[in-house]
Amino acid sequence: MTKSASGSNNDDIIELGLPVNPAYVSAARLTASSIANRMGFNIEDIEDIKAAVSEACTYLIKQNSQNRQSMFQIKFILKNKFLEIFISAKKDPSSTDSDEDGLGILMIEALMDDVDLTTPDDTSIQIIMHKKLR
Amino acid sequence: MTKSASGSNNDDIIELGLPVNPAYVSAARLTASSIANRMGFNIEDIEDIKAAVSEACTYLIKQNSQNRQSMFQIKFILKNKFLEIFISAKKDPSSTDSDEDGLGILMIEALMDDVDLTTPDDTSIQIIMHKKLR
Amino acid sequence: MDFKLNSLYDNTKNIWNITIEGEIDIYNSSLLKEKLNALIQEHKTDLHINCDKLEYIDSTGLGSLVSVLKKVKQYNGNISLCQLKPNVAKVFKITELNKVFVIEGANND
Amino acid sequence: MDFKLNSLYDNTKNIWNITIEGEIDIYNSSLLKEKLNALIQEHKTDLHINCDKLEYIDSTGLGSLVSVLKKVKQYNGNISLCQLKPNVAKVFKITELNKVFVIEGANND
Ligand SMILES: Nc1ncnc2c1ncn2[C@@H]1O[C@H](COP(=O)(O)OP(=O)(O)O)[C@@H](O)[C@H]1O
Ligand SMILES: Nc1ncnc2c1ncn2[C@@H]1O[C@H](COP(=O)(O)OP(=O)(O)O)[C@@H](O)[C@H]1O
Repeated sequence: MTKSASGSNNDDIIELGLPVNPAYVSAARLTASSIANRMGFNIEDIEDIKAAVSEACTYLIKQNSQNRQSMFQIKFILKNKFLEIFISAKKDPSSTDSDEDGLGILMIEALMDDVDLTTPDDTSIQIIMHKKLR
Repeated sequence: MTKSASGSNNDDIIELGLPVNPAYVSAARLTASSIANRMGFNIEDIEDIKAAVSEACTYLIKQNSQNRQSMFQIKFILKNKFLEIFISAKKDPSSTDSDEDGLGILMIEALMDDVDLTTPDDTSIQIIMHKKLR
Repeated sequence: MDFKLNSLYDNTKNIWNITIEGEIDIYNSSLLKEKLNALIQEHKTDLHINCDKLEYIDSTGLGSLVSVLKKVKQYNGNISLCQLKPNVAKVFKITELNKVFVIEGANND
Repeated sequence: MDFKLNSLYDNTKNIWNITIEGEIDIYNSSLLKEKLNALIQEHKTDLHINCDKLEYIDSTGLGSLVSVLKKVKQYNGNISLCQLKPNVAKVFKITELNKVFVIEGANND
């Protein structure tokens, strides 16, 4: 679906809430891939978006090992020329990055056009990423 | 993933919000299929759940033809022995079922173990469906 | 997640040989109807549809097929479908459309 | 959405021929490590991994492979991967792990 096919000038928004649990990362990945497909991204970009969403979820799971009851919030926003994705979850107050976690973030940076990791407050982390429609 | 693999006694809940737009029905279908897979359903049951979610979205789109800005809310709840799915959206006050819409509901009834169509109020419709884990 | 339709007119048998690949749902089922209607405008013959690579069809896709079948019946033609995947065969069965279309040979891969 | 690993020990060449199918992520990457470690306990040889049907691998899956490679290097062995799909080849490239593993032949289907 191209922007004009949606028949609207507003941004399309898709929201997904998932348990912070390794079992559901594949669901996040598949949903991301399906949305990117509909938004008209090419195959390589769809794979990039899929992998970036997966790595972001994995990163957040590692920062939140003590609390499997909490939820990811994933929000996909189709802007005029790019897809914006927000992924957030609670973090353990004590968590710190290990080397391996850095690999995931490095991959997201290579796969997406823009990535931002923020801690809105001491108890949560948000990853924001952009991918341009080409 | 079986219930015990989630490492918790609480129900796992997945929530998906999508624009009420035919372009996103495939995303709902794919997400449902991925979740059902993780919950340990067999291939035939996964296909049934996928088709039932798709038909429910399609039914709601047809009841909501005037308002493409509104959202579907889809909620998947893994209970002990079954998957419960809630799908709701706004409806047009004027909408009535056509014969063809009835086909979709008939299909959901054949595919799932239990289906309930409710109108919590005059402006929205909710479809609730169950599928037992075998 | 879209569908692809290939068609080849068989001169000697006077039939349309058609393959449909992918997924048909409310997003693209009207396109399916248009494409099939265009074929029967060109040659008023039977339609043989190979569904080997049809991964999914929903109630609106079935509606499109029924709509085309009505037109095909007008010239005493028929629509047959073969190589249906189990999930596709199932929707024809539960809607009893397996009694309306000619369904040949399953695909159990 | 899980993965399947098949392995066959080649007696004459003294190598493990392995195929991995499916998707590897944080849910199952520790299982990948366990399965490969079991193989090199049995025969301390090179691992040849065919990735023809590997649809996806994430950072934790790469971490598992690196962990196994460290053990393989201890006996002067190696791990080679062939027939990588474009998206899988890409994650090896962006992490520069294509310089650490032997990557042979692409899969551009
Ligand atoms: N944590 C979040 N989760 C989901 N959506 C968010 C989050 N933060 C911001 N957004 C959404 O992103 C959009 C832009 O956010 P914002 O950062 O305020 O934009 P800008 O910096 O462009 O003003 C808004 O529609 C908002 O709802
Ligand atoms: N419209 C809805 N959308 C999403 N979830 C819902 C909706 N209605 C009920 N639920 C959820 O379903 C669960 C059970 O709902 P309810 O109908 O109150 O259960 P019961 O009839 O078993 O008491 C609750 O967790 C509730 O959050």
